[in-house]
Amino acid sequence: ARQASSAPPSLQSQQASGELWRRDFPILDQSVHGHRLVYLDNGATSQKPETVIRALDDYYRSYNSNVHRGVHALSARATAAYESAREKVAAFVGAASSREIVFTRNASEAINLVAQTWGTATLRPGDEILLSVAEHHSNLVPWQMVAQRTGAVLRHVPLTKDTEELDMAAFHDLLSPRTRLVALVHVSNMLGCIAPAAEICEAAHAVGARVLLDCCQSVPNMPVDVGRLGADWIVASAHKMYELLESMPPWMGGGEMIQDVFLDRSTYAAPPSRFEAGTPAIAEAIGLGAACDYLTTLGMHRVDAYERELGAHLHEQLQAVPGVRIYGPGPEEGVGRAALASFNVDGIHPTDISTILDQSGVAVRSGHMCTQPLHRELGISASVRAAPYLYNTKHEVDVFVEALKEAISFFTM
Amino acid sequence: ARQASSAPPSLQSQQASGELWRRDFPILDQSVHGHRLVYLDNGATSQKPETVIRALDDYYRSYNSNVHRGVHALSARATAAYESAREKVAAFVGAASSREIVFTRNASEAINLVAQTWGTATLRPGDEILLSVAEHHSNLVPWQMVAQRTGAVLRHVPLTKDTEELDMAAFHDLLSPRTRLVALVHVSNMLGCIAPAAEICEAAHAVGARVLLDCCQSVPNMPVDVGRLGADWIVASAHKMYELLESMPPWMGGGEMIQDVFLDRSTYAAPPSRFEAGTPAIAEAIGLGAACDYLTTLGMHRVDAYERELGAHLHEQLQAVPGVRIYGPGPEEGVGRAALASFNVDGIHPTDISTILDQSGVAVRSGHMCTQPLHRELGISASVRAAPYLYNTKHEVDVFVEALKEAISFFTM
Amino acid sequence: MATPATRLGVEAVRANPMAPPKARYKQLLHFASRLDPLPAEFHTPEHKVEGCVSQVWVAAQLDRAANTLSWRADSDSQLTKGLAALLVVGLSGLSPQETVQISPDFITSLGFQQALTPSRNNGFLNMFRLMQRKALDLCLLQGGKAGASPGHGPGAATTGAAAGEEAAGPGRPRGGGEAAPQPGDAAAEPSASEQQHMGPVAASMRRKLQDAFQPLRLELVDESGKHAHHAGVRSMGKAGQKGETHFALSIVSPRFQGLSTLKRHRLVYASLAEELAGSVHALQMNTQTPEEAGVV
Amino acid sequence: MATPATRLGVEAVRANPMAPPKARYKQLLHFASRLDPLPAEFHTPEHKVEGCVSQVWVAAQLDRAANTLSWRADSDSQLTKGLAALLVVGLSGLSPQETVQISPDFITSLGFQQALTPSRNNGFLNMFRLMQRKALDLCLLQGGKAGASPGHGPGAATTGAAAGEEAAGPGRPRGGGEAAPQPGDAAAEPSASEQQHMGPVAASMRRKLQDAFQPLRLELVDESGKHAHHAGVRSMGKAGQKGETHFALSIVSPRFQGLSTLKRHRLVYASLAEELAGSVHALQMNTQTPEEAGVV
Repeated sequence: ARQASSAPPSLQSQQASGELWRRDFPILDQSVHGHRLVYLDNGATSQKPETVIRALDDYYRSYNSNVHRGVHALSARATAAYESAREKVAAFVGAASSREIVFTRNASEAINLVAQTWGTATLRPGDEILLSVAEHHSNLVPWQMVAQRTGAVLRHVPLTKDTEELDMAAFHDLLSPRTRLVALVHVSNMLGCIAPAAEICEAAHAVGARVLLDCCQSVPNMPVDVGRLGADWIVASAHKMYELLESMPPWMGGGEMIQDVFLDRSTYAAPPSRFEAGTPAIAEAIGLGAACDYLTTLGMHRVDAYERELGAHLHEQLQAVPGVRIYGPGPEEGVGRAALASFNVDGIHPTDISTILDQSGVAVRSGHMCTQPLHRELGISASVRAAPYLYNTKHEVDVFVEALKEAISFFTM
Repeated sequence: ARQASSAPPSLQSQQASGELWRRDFPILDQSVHGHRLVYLDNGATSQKPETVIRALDDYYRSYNSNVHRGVHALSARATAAYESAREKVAAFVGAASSREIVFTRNASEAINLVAQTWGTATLRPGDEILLSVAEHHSNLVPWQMVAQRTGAVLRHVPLTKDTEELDMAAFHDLLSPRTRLVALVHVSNMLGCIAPAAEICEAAHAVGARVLLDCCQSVPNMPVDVGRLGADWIVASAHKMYELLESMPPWMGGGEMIQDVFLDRSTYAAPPSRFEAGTPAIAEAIGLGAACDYLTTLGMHRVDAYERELGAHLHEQLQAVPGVRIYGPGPEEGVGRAALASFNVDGIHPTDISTILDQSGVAVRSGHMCTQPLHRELGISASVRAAPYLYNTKHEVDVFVEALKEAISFFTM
Repeated sequence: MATPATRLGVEAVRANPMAPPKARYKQLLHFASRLDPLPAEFHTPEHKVEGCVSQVWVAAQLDRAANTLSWRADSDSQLTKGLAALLVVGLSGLSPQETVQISPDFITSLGFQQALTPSRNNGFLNMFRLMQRKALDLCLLQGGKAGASPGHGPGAATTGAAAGEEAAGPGRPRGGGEAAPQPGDAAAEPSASEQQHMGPVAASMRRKLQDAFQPLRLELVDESGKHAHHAGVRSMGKAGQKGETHFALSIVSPRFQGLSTLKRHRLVYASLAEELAGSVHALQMNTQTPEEAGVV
Repeated sequence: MATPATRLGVEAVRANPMAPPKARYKQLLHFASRLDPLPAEFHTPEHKVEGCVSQVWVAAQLDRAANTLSWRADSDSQLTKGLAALLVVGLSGLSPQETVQISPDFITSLGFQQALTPSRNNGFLNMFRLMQRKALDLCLLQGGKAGASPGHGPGAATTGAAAGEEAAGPGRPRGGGEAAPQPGDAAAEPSASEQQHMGPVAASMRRKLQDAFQPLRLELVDESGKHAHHAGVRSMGKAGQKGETHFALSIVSPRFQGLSTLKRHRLVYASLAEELAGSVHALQMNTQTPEEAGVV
């Protein structure tokens, strides 16, 4: 396993980390169908530590109020907490300023925001948008819509045949002066492969293209520094870069996003307000701030190191199960992989696997994981995904693998 | 005060309601600047009862999970709770089916959704959109944007000079076969006036126009029945009618809103999923469901009756303060008014008033309340708004009025 | 007529509601193993159940002599296949008319739902809905002179029914990988004439047409005003003060593919039987396939 | 030079941080009452502070002989007027050069922030920023031959300064209710040439230009590549391996209104003084007002 770059704890203490950290997550302490819950569906949603839950609870019990507009004490407290969350998020991803952070409803909305403002205003017929076959639907559909509207053309980077990572040779071949945007997933939510962000950004910028990175699976799991990545926008629940925001026209009208409203026209506020129409998700922003605090206290390098250790163990154990085929690169191949593992078992439908695993208290995801084109590319209609997070342990991985073996014999016996 | 239509409690017991109900709201039990908090900023955000706070807390502690896609126990529980919240909201507003309910981020997004899908697809140059001068920015800016894009023309219903309500004579004059949409506020967040919804819908439908009602200030405060209102869409944090949804093209791409995704094109799911791209605000939807339960248990007719009683008291006490000018119709004029009261005091800036009120623990709103055109219409730049809710009492109204008198002497002494 | 619940009694008893879910799943595997195979030629969009977590196909065969349907199904998921088997056993042997009259509530009586997640339950219901829609198609075609048989399905001879007619929606594109147009592919913009306010009868008609035809375009105009001189009509009980008596309908749906105008009208009449028996006494119709309407 | 904090010492001491907020508000009312009036002619967009909960106007007058600014302000809110009075007292008497060098941090030293809500604090900061911007304009114009004086403001004679020059941004539209174009009215689409990746120097330049001019369009192209043969340049310390030495700038801003090309260039040079003293050794400029660029 790769070691963390700053003062990595020993493997022993890393192993202890999960046991220690999981105590902060009250939801994990429950039984499902008579078995202790093993939650491995973190690619879909991860659990919230006690500090985040308390931050939300405290908000509603003590200072729930609309932000920005009020002059009374509660409103002042809510505004301060909301904007301090923006600061925390900025620091967490290494943004130059909290003004670079836009809170959106989710990553889908964030990509739509870029597509429908920058995309619609900038793209011309024949301009090319470079995506990959491994993109989440949220990073495909918005560009299909904008391509249809502007006449821009979509291109897709394929996977390498052997390691099932982004084919960087093909990427460089596809990149041309016609490319106006490169929009790629940083860590694939299905393959687990990690895109070489610096190489991508440098090459894209050299031909004058903008880069959007979908960092949904990287920001919570490894240290991500926007400045070092070099992307123009990163999306991860809600983060984008500021400079470009200035030049993007507004999208949704209403609420905080205006400067002056007349009956027939309006002037718009500066970012990030311009893109945050209506009353925002105040409690959630504050909770996100608390989550950043929590992860910062743990240390993202430690989280990353522990997850790599855990991911390697998962890969190794899973690979040893007869009939199992794991997608994406191995932990030692290329840039390596994230801790998650998507797989199939010969002759058994992934949904049947996850149903029986659930009976053993093991929560995994099955389906196309919002990557239908990638599944088509791999010649399958669905897969199972086990995605551990910082609060999972090697022991839980072993429980999962045992339950998987039982499930297989359930269907084949 | 108007009596509730079904088994109205006596005024005595109504008065007791506020005292009783407020115990359900933990946030109210606090001191601000050494005074017991009097929260009268409910037009901006109202407080959450214990049951709602517990529903959120319980979600994060017990079954936080992504909805729709998972097959494990936690996901099943979250999905059931999320969809049951949709049912509760449908029942609460009298929608024919839960499929008519779309959860959006806020009312601003809901109006933008209608404007950017139905509006963009339907409106032609010369078509008219009928708004009023009293609209919230969220019901002005989206239509300005869509008018600019489609060549449609905006018209605005003025106020009556005497009572400062919507001028219905002018409404009928402005309505014509060119009118394609009537988008009006049901209860004004500044004037408190109540629009005659049935009359508006009937007249609009007679000329073939659609009707959107902004019910943000009515749904939480009085019984609202979508069927009886007769509007095509109502917006109140997140509610719209289904039939039309079928014919609206999708808006944001990604997540749950698709049926099949290919690299170059996609087919879209049926509403409401079509309009809910990405991971939704699950906890919040569940909290909303709990809020519907809470209000249903209290009984919206009782809430309405109590608020009318409270509003009349507020109006009476406020009007008696020298130099105070209240905007909008009186409680006995026209259709009457909601409990809120926006006002100004001769020679003192509204923000200065609210700042000094805050020192007495009284939280009110000051500013333009996102209705700049309405303020311009009234010849003012800002106002103060006291907006009581079901947990406020007559005693609190008296505390507020006393604090206001003190604030006035603070500035004029 | 034996209700499906009774027919499924044997299975339902075995599906003891007190049994732990894992035992129920084992039963589903057992049902799946007993299911007659559905040849790969039937794995086409016309037989596919939408909205399932896995792929499911169902096909019907009509025994004209006995007027009974026999069903076959397949799925790439073993558990889903078990659920499909329950429906195949429960619904085979019923007439098309009996099949369409079954309330989806019977699914709950099977006692399997507690063991299923919302998405699987939803898939279960969708299977049943597709089976009912296929039965309805047959039902309506039977209602009139069925005319020239639209041809035998590829598997028609294999099940030994006397006069097999493959019943997966007459005239739909057969075989091949060609995807049928999906509802939602194109979204119809409401026309100016259709923008009028709808009465309760119109609303109900719209809902039924929507459900039955999943139309790409649906315009329903209440023209009762034009006929307001029918004073008698206005006072006719159900029509009430709304006087919803005359309608003009324009509808585009892939379900009309390969059907004559007469058959299309019959399908529409059948879906609106209740309203036509009630207040509505005139319905002018324009029925088109997406190709005819130029929307695909 | 006396720091503003010292200048405000008298007031700051009186604004005892231990006093309850209400007492502090009383002080603000007192300050407000002592503020010299700002005639209504100055209640125009050019003097207006944006982003305040109430309306605030500030105007400066330059005493050329002494090279000091004197400030006046007004607000429709008494408390805000009290805050404005603090700044007027604190900043009057300083030279434009001294004024622009003050860090906004000094506002905290006034000890009023605890008593203020975030929106009022923000307004407080915005007042200070507008005052600094006005000082900067004067500062930069002084730097060169100021040329023909752009005319005296309406209130220039009333304050008795020796050679009053109203300093609210030279050449901006005066008086009347005519609204100045706001930043954000039109959003510039980044041009293809500007889409290249920016180095740290370019990013810093962009940020400064953005802040100083609130441009409606801003294109900054690093043309250092074209000049790569300047081997000496490439190895020049600060320019480093990035070699950010040659730039082409195209900028549209309302702040150029009424200014000669020379003055516009001087404004730009002044805002980029640091970079021009460092690695950047060539800056080609195209400066336009929104009218000239045809974007209003």
